[in-house]
Amino acid sequence: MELIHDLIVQGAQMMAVLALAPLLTGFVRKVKARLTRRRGPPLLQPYRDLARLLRKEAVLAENASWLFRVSPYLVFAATWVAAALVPTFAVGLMFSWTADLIAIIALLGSARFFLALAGMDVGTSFGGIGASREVMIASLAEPAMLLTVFALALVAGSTQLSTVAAVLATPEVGLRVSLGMALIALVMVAIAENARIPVDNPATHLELTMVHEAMVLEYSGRHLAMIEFGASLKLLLYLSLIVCIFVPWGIAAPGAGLGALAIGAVIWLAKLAVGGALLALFETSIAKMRVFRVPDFLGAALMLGLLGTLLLFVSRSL
Amino acid sequence: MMEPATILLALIAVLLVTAVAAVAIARLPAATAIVYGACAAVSAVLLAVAVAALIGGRTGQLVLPLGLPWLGAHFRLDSLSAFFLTVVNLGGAAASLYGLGYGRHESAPHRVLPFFAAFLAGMNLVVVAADAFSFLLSWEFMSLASWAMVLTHHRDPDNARAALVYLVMAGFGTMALLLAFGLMAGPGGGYAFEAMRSAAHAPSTTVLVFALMLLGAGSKAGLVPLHVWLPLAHPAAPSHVSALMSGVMTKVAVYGFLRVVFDLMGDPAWWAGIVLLALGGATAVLGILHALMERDLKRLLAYSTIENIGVIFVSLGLALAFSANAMAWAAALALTAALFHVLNHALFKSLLFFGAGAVLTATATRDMERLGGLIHRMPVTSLAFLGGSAAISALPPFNGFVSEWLAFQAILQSPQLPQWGLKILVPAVGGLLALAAALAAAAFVRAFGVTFLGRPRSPASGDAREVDRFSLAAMLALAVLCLLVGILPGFVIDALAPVTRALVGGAMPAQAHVPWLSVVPVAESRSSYNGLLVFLFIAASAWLAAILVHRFASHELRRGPAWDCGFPDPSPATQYTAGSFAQPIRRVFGSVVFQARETVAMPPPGDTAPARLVVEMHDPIWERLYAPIAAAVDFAALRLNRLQFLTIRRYLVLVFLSLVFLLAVLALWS
Amino acid sequence: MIALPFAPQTAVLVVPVVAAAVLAALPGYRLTARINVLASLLTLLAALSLFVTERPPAGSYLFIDDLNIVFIVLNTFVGFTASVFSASYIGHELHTGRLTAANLRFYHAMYQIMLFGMNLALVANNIGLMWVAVELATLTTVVMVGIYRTHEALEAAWKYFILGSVGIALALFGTILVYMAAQPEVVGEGYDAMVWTLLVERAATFDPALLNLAFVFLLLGYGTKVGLAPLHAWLPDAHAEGPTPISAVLSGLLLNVALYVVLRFKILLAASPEAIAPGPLMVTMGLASLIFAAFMLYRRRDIKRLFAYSSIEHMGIIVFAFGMGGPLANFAGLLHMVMHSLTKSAIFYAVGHIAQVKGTQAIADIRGLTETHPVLGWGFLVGAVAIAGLPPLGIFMSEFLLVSSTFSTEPLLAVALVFGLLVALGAIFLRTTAIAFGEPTGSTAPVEASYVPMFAHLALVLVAGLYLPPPLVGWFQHVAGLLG
Amino acid sequence: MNGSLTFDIAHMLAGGLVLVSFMLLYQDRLYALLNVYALHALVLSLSVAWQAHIQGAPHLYVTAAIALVFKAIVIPMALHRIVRRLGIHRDIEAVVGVGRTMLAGMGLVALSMVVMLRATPEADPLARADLAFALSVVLLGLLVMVTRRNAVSQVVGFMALENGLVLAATGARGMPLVVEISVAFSILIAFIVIGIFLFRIRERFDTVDIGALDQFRGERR
Repeated sequence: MELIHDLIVQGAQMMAVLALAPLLTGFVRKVKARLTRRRGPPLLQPYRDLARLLRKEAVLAENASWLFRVSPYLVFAATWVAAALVPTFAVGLMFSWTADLIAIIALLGSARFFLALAGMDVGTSFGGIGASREVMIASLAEPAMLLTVFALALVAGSTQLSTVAAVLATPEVGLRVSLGMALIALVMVAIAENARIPVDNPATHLELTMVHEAMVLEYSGRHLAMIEFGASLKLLLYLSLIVCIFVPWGIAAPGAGLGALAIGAVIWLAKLAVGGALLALFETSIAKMRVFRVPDFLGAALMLGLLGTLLLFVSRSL
Repeated sequence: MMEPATILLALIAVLLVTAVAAVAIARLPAATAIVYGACAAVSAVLLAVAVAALIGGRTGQLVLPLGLPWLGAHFRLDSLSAFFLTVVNLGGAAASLYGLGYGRHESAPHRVLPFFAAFLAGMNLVVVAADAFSFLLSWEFMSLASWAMVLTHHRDPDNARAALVYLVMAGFGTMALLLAFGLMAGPGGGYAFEAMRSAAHAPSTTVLVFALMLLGAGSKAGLVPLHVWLPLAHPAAPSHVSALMSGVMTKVAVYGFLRVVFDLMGDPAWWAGIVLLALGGATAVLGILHALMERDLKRLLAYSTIENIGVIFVSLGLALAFSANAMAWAAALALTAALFHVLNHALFKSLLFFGAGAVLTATATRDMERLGGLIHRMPVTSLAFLGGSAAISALPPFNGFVSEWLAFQAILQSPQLPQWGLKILVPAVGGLLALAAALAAAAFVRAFGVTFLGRPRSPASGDAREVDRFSLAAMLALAVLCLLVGILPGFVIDALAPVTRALVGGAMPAQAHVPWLSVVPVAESRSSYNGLLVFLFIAASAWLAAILVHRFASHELRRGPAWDCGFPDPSPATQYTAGSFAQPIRRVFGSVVFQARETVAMPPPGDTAPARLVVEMHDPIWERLYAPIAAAVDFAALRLNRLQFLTIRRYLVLVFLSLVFLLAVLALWS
Repeated sequence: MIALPFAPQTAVLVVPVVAAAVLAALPGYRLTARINVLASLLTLLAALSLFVTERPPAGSYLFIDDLNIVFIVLNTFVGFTASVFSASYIGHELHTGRLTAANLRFYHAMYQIMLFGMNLALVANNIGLMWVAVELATLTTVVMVGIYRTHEALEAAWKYFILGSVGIALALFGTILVYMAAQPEVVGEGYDAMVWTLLVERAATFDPALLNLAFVFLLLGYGTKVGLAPLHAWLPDAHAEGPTPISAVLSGLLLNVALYVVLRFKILLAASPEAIAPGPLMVTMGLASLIFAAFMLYRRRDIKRLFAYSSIEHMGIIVFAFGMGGPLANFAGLLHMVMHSLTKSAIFYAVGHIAQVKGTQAIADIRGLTETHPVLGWGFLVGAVAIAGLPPLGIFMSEFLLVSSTFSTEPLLAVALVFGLLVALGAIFLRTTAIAFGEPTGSTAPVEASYVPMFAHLALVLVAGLYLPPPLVGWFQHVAGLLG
Repeated sequence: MNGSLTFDIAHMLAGGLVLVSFMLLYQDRLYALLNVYALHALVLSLSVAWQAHIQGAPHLYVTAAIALVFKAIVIPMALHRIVRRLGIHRDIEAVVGVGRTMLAGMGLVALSMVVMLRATPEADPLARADLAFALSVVLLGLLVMVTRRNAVSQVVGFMALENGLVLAATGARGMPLVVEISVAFSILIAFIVIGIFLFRIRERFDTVDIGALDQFRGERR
């Protein structure tokens, strides 16, 4: 009985992230549009886009290989598994111990690895430019992320997200400079990883500035749908991650009843909405950077992460 | 039941006999098959014996009346040597299998076959040797055998230079080890490891031995700044030998370091950990940055070996730091991470060199700028190479990730260290490790992407053919092992427990009984990882998504010209190249590390010549350290050489002055 | 113990003298070459019989003890293999017209006289006789070096002659000083005061200051023969310009004989408690020779001169080892000396073959030897590996013992030693890999001379690197004890 | 004859040899040098003869005779001929000026005194003095060899050195083989002189042919 209950909750979360990811993307777009005084596409537009893409035939470049066709599914699967392992409305889910925070980052790394390879598969200049810039950005974003993880893990004494969330929810943690730095670093990394302004612009097809879009330029039809879906999932993942760590209140405890779970879910939705709105606000108020400013941006995140870790020793002995 | 040590030595002797026999039969057409077949069989049996000894906890000793006359040649099998025997023979068996096919393309098999068997024997001997003389003899024998194979294609002057640098550095390393052993043996000449282990070493001795081991084992392993020979020598050898040198021989160096520093030398001070951490971090980052700048596929792999050695040494440094502070459980975790990475690197680096060898066979070039599109022509090779690339980039669910993850877990235990220096350094080194891992992923996206994907950049690449069955079998076997070790890491960790128990007096918790075959280094609430489930989840969800999409949405497919934003260009030259792929990273990191500068050489107005982008890079270590040494030797040789051209009178002056000098000494001496 | 109808220590002297006389009288190089080999073989057998026969009591002229047996056997063995090598080598020289039949007659006679001189120096119990014998050996080699009568050969011989003469003079002065230190109160006047066995018994009561002075002169005088820097100048040219069998004998034997004499006097000095320790002097000169020669190796263009400098280097190591003293270092020194003799002569055999097939001694003109002459090329390479002190060959063992034992007592000296060894290793391989590998040049004609001596030596060196028979080890240890 | 007089005469003769060695250093003309060398050999032969007398060792008279006939007469004359026949420059080319050479010679004599006097405090005073002078002569001979560029004067230096050896050998009471040694050395010197003549070594010691004076030596390709 217990097992079935756990399985259901775990399954519910996996389905929830799947179902909500396009909605979040649509929501952010909508808010952005409103902030720039446009009406914007409807909230459900991403679902329609996905459905349309899925129905269309896929057009492959002549020399695309099997890797090009497999990558979208792998990227999607890796992102989905990662997203399913981040606590959303409840902690201590059945499979939450499958991977800790470091493994989740690495899973996203796997997704990016295959996406970058897919970008190079057809052998066009744009695919190459996208892939090469993507790995450059990742080479800075990943260490920044890991240093942030160090800071958190040192506070919580764990890299297990459920534990981290539980510890950070307790009042003993209090406000700390380190955590603030970690938050800023994590947000910066999240922006870079999700190809948001000012690092990249998901809406652009202005060739010379694009990174992510350049990589997936050759994709179409169902393949493109999987990639877009994966991107939405990733955004949801990062937002959930940030709110789960830094705003851990209201998450259902392990083995909680249906009521607590429902409350957790509502609170999660609310947090996502706030987070999405903040993201949109940030994006509308800032201009895109040149590509070679990005290392500075991420270098700052890296420094913040390291500083956050080191300050921990100063602020309170561990 | 025979003593395992006896069996091992008998098998090693068979390898040596094979080497001698290979000299005799090297010119026969069947020699390749016979020698590699024999090597593969012997390595496989050795592997089985080693694994059995490791798991069964069997140890053994043997003293042969060879070597130093009053001491004899001591050989000992314990858990540490059993583990490294496993690594050596896993690599050896795979390389022999690969050689069965690859060796057929060798233009000068007589320059490889005898040394190949000898090389295998040498590496095995190092790991079981239990006295200083046998150890160094095997160590240098191993170097020499590989040196000879670096010279297989000796007509290329680059290879000759590589071999020279290699041999000098190997000699340097051996001398450092010799000094270290001399120090531990003391004036009485206690060269047996047992005597060294039981002797009480003064702290100053320990410090010196540690420093000398860093020089000796570090130079063989490729620790910065002693790494310069490695990217020259490893790629010069035939590819299966490169695989052994990179994948296995560097591990034998790690073995030497472990054996002395963790086993024989006594307890080092905690700051030894700092040295290792700093060197390891620098090695990892510098190695992979070099790899990113490299356009020679095999040299790229060699530089990546340096990175991995850095990763291993970071973990070793942590183990040392924890062990010096009596934190046996944390030391065990760090040491497990190091040893796990040793195994992993042996697997995937061998695999990648095999892949590079296959590419070399098929296209006759190692220059990535002349490759491309091989995924169509060599599907199996590219699949295996892809697996290796993913593994070395530390991507879950492959094996590389597990050891990196364990290393990070060990790093997270660092706040419990009492020393402030370590507390602050360890997270910073963790950042370097993360940077190295991310750059490694970039490097292998580049390596795989440029070599196998895209369109062929040269006719040779376009006409490539898939390689033979033996090579493919070796590559696939290793790729499967990479995946298997990645999804079932618990068994490996448990197998390593006796090793860590022997070296740092603790072990990670047993993993075999953890539900779902997870890995739990300390406690489940702190961290855990389950490669099996990650693999199953990804496989299941990808498969599910694909099935659903194909079943319920479209499964139609149309081939058309590439879109490329509306500007498709049929010329493969418009693709991104290895050089252009590395350009962003070169700008970000290379400008600092390599003083990389890009200049555009514009033709004067009216000239129709194309403008050229010139990239200028400097190898800081070669230019600041080795070039001055070489110049100093050259200068001294030049100056002293005048003494060859003196007149007889001047020679007599030398005699006269020596005489007067000695007489003056006598006059002043009381 | 076996009773032989002749006294072996006399036989090792008589056989060469008789052979020299016979060879000087006989024409025809084939026959003389064979007689030369036969005589050398007989001498070797006589030397080997020293092991099994009863040892006679020390006479006032000749004696046999544990120390010189090692040298005599080594000497006669290399003398024998060199004669075998020479027999096939010289034929080719005659063929190419570098030597005439008359030259050869002279050559073979001189060869035996040279062996006689060296054997005499080794079995002599009288320091005066020792001096005479070393000078005899030197003068015969001077003549042999100049045998090609080319400008360069004559010049090398002349240089050897002049520097050697000064060495002779210094050594004689040292010998006189030893006599002065010994007589008259202590040992008595006349011949007794020159008998080494008597001297060493009573050395404790000698005048220490005179002994010191004597040792300085002896070290410089005989050190010239050993080739220690800065007294080495004759050595490279003499090796390079003479016939290759003579280069092998020079490096493999003559240097050892001179070293043997130095060791005899070292023992004498060590027996006098108040005299200066000879160790530091020898260590300094050994180290200087090692490092100097190591650097000199870099700019060599002539293959024989390259290995001549390598001989200086190794003599430096050996003198260093004996200077360090102690059971391990002395053992290492003895082993190194034997291994160096075997290896270096093997290398010179190889070099002789190379120079003959390629028609040049210039390193730059010899490339890709393992391609054109695989057996010769790899054999040569094995020799280079051995001489560079790499395992599994014999020199590795002695260097292992020397470096490790030195480091535990005198770390800085060991570091200097290691530095020299590394510099030399780099130079040796810089040159030998250029010879053995690369785009092949020159003739591919097969080697006509016999490989047997070369590979016999290399096989011995290989076996010794892995396994030293216990009796030999016991012997060496005993001798190492004698050396203090 | 009382002991002190024998000692004084031996002492005087040995000291005279040192003095003549200084005269060798002082010469800058070849013929004069050869003449002084003849004097050197003459003093040696007197000294050896005196030693033969006081030691009662008749075989030493042979050595004295050799010194007188061979070294004081034959060799100098032969060298005279060579200088004439080969047309060698009559000036001696010195590396260091005469003054500084003399100073260095004084230093060497002082050095040999210090070394030798420290050496034999209890030994026979005659032997001690002889040895000290012999060492000086040896060193001064070497000094001539290394400070003179001219081959003939270098040979003279070598011969002076050898005279020092003979002085030492005869000074050592009862030393065996002295005669043999002096014969052997005479032969050696003869070889050198013949070598100079045969190889036509005119100026420098190290070039064995007229035409090869400036040729690149040793390392040729």
